[in-house]
Amino acid sequence: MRDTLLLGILLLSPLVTASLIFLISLFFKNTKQTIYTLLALAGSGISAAIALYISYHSYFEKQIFSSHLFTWLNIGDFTIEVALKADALSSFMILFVAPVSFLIHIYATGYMSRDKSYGRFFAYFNLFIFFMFLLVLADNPIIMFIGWEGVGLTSYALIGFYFGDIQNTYAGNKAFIVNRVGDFGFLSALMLLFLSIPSGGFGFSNIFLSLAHIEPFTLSLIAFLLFVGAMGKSAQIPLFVWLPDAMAGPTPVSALIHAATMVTAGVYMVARFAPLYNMTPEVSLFIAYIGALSALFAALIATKQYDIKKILAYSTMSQLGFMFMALGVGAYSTALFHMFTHAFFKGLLFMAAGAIIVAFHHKQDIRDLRGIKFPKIFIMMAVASLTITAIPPFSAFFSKDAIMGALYASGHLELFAMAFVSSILTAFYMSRLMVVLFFNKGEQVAKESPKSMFYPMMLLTLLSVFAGLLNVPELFGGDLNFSHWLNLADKIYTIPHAKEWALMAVNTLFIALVIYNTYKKYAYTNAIIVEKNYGWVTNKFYIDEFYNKTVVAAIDKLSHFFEKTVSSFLIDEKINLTALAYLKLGKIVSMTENGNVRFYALYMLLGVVSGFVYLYWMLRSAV
Amino acid sequence: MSNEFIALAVPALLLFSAIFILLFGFSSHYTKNRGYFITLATLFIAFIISANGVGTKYSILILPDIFNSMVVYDTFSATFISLFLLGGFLTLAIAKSFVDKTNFFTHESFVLLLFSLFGMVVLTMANELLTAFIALEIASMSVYILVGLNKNSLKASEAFFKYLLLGSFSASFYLLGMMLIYAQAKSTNLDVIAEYILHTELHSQLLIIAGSMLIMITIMFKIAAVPFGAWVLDVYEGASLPITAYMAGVFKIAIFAFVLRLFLKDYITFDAIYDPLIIGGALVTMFVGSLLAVIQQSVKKMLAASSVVHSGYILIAFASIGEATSSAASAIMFYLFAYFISAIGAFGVLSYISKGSDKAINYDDLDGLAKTRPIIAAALTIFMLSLAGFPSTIGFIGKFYILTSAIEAGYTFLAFFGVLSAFVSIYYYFKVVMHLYFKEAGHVEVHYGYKVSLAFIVLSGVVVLWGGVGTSLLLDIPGINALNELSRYSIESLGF
Amino acid sequence: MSVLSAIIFLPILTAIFLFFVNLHITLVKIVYMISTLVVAYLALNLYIDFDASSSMQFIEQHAWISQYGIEYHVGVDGVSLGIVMMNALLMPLVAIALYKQRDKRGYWINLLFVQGGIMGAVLALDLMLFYLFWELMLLPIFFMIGLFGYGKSNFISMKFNMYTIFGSLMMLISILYMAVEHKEQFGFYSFALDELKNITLTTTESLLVFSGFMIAFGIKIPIFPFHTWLSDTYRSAPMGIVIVMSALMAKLGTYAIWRFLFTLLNETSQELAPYFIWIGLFGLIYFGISAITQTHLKRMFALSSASHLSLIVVGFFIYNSYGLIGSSYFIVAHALSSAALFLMVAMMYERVQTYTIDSLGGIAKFAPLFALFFAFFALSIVGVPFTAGFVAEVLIILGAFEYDTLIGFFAATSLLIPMLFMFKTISKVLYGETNERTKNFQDLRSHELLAVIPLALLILAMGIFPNYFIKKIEPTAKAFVDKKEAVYHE
Amino acid sequence: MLKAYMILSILLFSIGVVGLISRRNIIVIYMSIELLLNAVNLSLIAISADMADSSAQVMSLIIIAIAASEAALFMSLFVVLFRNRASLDANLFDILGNKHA
Amino acid sequence: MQNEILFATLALVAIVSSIVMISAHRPIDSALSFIVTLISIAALFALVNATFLFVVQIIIYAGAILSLILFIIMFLNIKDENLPDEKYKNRWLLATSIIIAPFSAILIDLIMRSDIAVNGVASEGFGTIKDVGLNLFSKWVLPFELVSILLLVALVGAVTLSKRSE
Repeated sequence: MRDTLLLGILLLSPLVTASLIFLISLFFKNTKQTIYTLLALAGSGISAAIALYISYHSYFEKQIFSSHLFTWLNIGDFTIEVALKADALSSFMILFVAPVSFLIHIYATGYMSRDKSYGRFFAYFNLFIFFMFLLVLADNPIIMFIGWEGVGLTSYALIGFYFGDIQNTYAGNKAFIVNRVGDFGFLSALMLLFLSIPSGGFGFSNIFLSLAHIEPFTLSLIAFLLFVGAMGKSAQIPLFVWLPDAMAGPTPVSALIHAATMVTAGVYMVARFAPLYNMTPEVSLFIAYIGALSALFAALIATKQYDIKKILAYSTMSQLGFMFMALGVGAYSTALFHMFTHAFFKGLLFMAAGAIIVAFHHKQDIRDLRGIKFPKIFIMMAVASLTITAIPPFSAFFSKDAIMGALYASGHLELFAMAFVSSILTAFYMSRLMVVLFFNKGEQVAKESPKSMFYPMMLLTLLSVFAGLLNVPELFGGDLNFSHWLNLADKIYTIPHAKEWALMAVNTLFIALVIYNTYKKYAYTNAIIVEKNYGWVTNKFYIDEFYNKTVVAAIDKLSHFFEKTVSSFLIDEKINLTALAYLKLGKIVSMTENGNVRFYALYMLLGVVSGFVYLYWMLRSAV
Repeated sequence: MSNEFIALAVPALLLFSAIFILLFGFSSHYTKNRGYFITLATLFIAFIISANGVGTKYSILILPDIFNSMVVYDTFSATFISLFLLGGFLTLAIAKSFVDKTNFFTHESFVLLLFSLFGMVVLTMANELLTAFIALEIASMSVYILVGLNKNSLKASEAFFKYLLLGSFSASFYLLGMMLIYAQAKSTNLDVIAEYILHTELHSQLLIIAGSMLIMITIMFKIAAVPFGAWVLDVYEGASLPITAYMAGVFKIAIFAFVLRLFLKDYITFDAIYDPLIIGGALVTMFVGSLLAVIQQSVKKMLAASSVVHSGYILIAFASIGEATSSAASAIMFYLFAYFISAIGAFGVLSYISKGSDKAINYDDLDGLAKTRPIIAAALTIFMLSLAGFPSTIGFIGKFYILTSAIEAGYTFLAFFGVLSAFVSIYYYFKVVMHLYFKEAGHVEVHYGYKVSLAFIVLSGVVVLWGGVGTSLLLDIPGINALNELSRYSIESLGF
Repeated sequence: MSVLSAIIFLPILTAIFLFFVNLHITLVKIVYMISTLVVAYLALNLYIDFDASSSMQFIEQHAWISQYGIEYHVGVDGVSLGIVMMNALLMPLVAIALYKQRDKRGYWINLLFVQGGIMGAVLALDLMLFYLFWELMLLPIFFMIGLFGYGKSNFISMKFNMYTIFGSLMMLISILYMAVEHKEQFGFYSFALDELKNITLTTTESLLVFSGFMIAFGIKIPIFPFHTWLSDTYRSAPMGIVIVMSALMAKLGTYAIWRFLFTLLNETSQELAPYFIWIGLFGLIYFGISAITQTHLKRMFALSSASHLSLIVVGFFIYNSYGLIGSSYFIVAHALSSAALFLMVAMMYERVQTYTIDSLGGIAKFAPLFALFFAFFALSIVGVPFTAGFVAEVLIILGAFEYDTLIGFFAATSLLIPMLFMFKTISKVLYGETNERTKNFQDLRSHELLAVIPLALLILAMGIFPNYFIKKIEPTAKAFVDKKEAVYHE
Repeated sequence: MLKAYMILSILLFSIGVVGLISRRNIIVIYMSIELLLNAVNLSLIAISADMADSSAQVMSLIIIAIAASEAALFMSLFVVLFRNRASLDANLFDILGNKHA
Repeated sequence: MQNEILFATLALVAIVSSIVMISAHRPIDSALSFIVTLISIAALFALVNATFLFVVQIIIYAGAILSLILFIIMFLNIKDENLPDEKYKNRWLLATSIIIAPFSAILIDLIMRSDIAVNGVASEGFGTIKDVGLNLFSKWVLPFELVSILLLVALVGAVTLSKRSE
């Protein structure tokens, strides 16, 4: 009962507040913003509090909260319960999802304060976290899929939030459609999975118990298709194209959805299905490669981007690639830990970017923002940047280093190499961003951000710095509390401490070198202005154009072909022609009706004669 | 009333009434209205009398000593006689406005109408070839003249000319055929011929087969089967509307009544020989008929062409008579009921709205009628649906029986082609509906008057609907089942 | 007179009454409302009284044309119940939403006729009775298109008419053939579903009979390649009829496949199922892709309907309980969504007088309620979670995967394809810059809200608590699957 | 003898048909029709003689009467047609055909 | 033998005159040759002892009907230029003859093959007016009565159609 209550409130408070905000904003046009603010914050705040409570109990008392709400579907063997379960993994997820959401909510009250659609924004926003919780807390994959689709949907709504410009809407469409391609894989996988399971319900625990019954090929197929879902949601190659465009939404949206929460759902899902992936090493390896490629590819593109949010978006994609690499080699906890830290620093980066954008009248191009003066933001952003580049002792140092270690230890050195290069590139583009923004001559001075924006950022800064301490590896005397808590089916890699130290050192050294060089190149120069802003990298390897030219154009062509050629010309016209031919034939036949009575008599005679010929023929054979 | 009395009373009544009007017509007391109502009353009384003979199963020879077994009165003839009388009555009742507004509807036309009905009555009862032929000639000649009544109209004269010429031409085939049969069977009595056929080898039947073939040609001509029905479009077009209705609705049925008797008594033995011919005829008739119907501009011509198609449907059932005798024969009867009432209704509406003008009623003339005269439009729609065989109308049930009997006889392909031509017929019948409802009226129509005509049109419409859905479940009025019973009794009274 | 007969004949009688009694238009609307509400009430009672543990019920049977064994025989089971409910629900809602737009008696009379016709066709258990209603419901549609349609409405109504009647006539031949076979094998005519299923046919015969039925149903649905009447008809037809066609009539085709073909020609249907599954899948993709480049809203949604209907066909033909329940559920779900969406389009047309997608835009700015509902219904058609369509699609896809993995994948494309055009449409209609046409777009009025809110709530309820609804279908599905097993074990 | 008569009758009948169809003059057409009836009569008389039964003669008598009534109609037809068109050319009477529709 | 020769002669006359009838250009020629046909047919009647019918044929056909035709031809005063210009008359005749040939041939073949002749022996007074009359009023009274009605119809019709409309 307590579980039901807790989980229920956790889940429903955003939904209820979202609905309330919706109704109010639709029917009472002149409502004060305060009411929306209160409702929105209440919704996410209550959730955040309960989430912390649950995580606390989960972490320290190893409690599992579970609740069965109602039966969603029951057809013969097919039973889907709407059941929620906060086991360690889910608790871990809500541990950062809920508070970060809450913080971004607070931030957004400031960021959006002058927007006319303030209410609508928070309605979507709360709806989003409802779906996110549903995704995370679901105890069976179908309900998880509902949450999964739901976040996609709300994300679509939020990306296209400024619908006055149709391009934003298209960006939303793109996001949802690409996501749905992933969902296609996800749902197919679920169906296959369901049909392969002997019986006994579709809860996760039962699924994992039944995996052994599934034949290997099907299992691999399922694993692969699940990952297709993850590709879509977590913006991995080849389904990443939506993420950069998704930056069309308001910045809090980018911070929450496209950095901290939704995009990590793919990682969460793969981790959730860890037992499955452990049985399909080839798919895992594939995941690792996709992750590596995405990380490298995104990092590469990020080096030549100028839009502040786009840089961060590619960076997100790149970091997600890191996570998938870890997942691919079986280091699930490591991946999740990176996700954890990533939520903080990437959230922070976006918020900072948002603060800059607001302060400088919606300028987003770093070439226009050279040398801005914005001290507080600078500090916070610097911390976040250092975190993302994995400079010790910031949190990401621990997480990313663990990934590198795992990659190295797994024996796939090519993966390690790619991760290493990505890591270097990360250092480059982040420092490039920072240097261009803050270490340049410029007169632009911003007015301070409102408090509602500032304090959440403060908090996140702290978290970025210290979150790493929660999963300190043995190397530094920690005991990997997190990993133990999550208790996932990790593959345990051990490498000699000496090697680990060496790796770390080399890594850090290279990063430091890159940062230094970048500073030299961009600080107080016009390198950013004169650098070549065309070519393959700047244009993101023409991937969008490629998709447009092939997939989109092909579908359009096909559509025309179907409608104009097949339906109209090949079928309909033929049918009409048949009718016309019939009429034509009627005209021809009616020429016999020429009105001349002698002809009529002649027809009769012809009839008579042919009848008699027939008769004679008949009788001849009879007699 | 004894059946023999009915059998004698009905034709006698018609005859006497005809002669009375003929004489009365020369008197100064005669007005058109009086003639009209006397005719109407005669028809009504005759109908009432003859309706008494319907419903039970019997078969008697009328005055066999005097008439030498040449006429027979049975449920079959009773049913058909009631049908024509009703048909004649309805045609005339609906044609009131037409009769009033035209000056060629003299007393002779009533006389001829009664004579033609007399001819049909005798034709239906005829059990002998020559009697049947004379009866047929009486009916035909009356109708020829009725077609040509409007002698100032070029169209009517031409129609008269064509009908008379081709009718006489076809009649001579009948006589030739009769002669051949007589030469072989030494009798013209249907029963005797049937006996003869039953007891001889095919070798001794050659001339009977050829003669039957020739008689069939006349019949094909009368029912306007292709290629003998080329006249039908022209004649229907040329005749004035009530007469067209009469021809399509009543006269044709009389022919079929005779054919059915002929078939069931004699032809059925030669089933194997004739079936392919009839099938071919049915196919060609349906096909050509529907081709002609789709391209017509004039509604009247369209209905004429479609009546050809309907003959084709009935031929389907004739083809099936050999294998599925009772169901096919009842199907024909039912179909005739259905076609009778629908055709009379359809032509009746046209005559109602034509107001006696000679002008061909084109589709365009129906435009917007639904706005000005919703009831008339609805009635015409119902008749069209019935002719098209749309469910919930009597026409559908009729078609249903025909198709079922065809399938039962093993001629599924024939049923299939029947359905195809029904499909085409949807086009031209619905075109009428389309013009009634969807087009705007070009001119404002005044009201047409004559509540009586309207009432009978509506009545026919109701009958059409009731014949399509009617059941004793709802009201205690004879519905489909009763009509079915009726046709079955009729067929059984012929000895099947 | 049972409740089923009342449901069938009340609308028809009301229509006849309205035809003959020349009431003022306001009164006509009131009578219409009363009639449809009574039907809705009766249907609701039916739903409540419906025994979820058995299949066919509320059977009413009387002799009709006794010589041929034709009966008035009606009954309802889980699958037909859904269509009955939709029919009963949508008719009053259509009136609520559109009553201001339509001031012609004929409009409402014809709608009542259609309602009765559809009810009859859904409930009939005798093939002749079914045929009667099947044809009868065509007539008002013909009139509606011709009388109140747009564009070349005369031509289009005729074409539609010819198209569908062609199918019906083919079906008629099949029905008659079966009846005659029944007579030959059992000695008497019968058109009852329960009787006709006992006859044995040779392979060729059953193939031909099957095709006769299938042409009729295929045209009505429509499945590829019988679809070319579709987009023009939808474009031309007045909205009341578009709603009826897409929400009810087309569903009737799929329903009839299940009810009649699967009962009468079970083995043949199973043998041919793979072909129709492929046709259905092809249609799903074909219509979906065709819709993408449409510029006319009604045409686009017509193709969208066709696409989903193909999926329903697939659901039926995969012959398992998931597929069946999914399809039945989809019938209802899609009826709700498409009816609602077309209602929205109708309201939109009233305001902007255009259906061209490209000439719209920015409606969401001034009409948030309209935008909300429009988007919601559009998304419910796409099948996003929490809407009824999602449940149905999941079930059909599941059934498809159970049938065959490859087919499962194709069926799962239903997640993708409708989206392609639906999102484009939403964007172009609701978002972007406002223009001359849309800048004075009035938001939903209260009576319009009254019409769409129940639909939205029902869609949500069916998406969130599907089990409650599906329980009513399950016994029917079970009986169906048992029958299939029986065939396999023979 | 009977067969000879019948063959002759068939020949006359055929000639009548040929005349009916080939000629445009309505009066000739009418005479052809009369020839048809006479051909039938000829056979009937022969049958009668062969059977030694006068029934067939009665029949032919009746046919002659029918021919007479047809004659009456044809006469009036000539009058009507000639009055309308001042011609007895069968080809002229085609306004009801599709040419004029 | 004598009968056969007579028959052959009469048949030849009938056929030739009827061919002349259908092919003569002017109706008056046709009518006259038709009289020849009718008379030869009447003679054929007489050949088989149908005396009454022979008389009837002569009186009614050759007498009444033909005079009627001639009367009409005169009455209408059809001049040569009013006659249809039958350019293709001969072609038509030829074509129709070819078309009808199978019909005649088949019928003749059937007649030849069938066993119709009974060769009954005629009793005394066969074919006389008494014989025919007795038969007419015993066996054929109904057709007889009907024919009277038919004649009445024709009469009414002829009057109706021929009188000038007022």
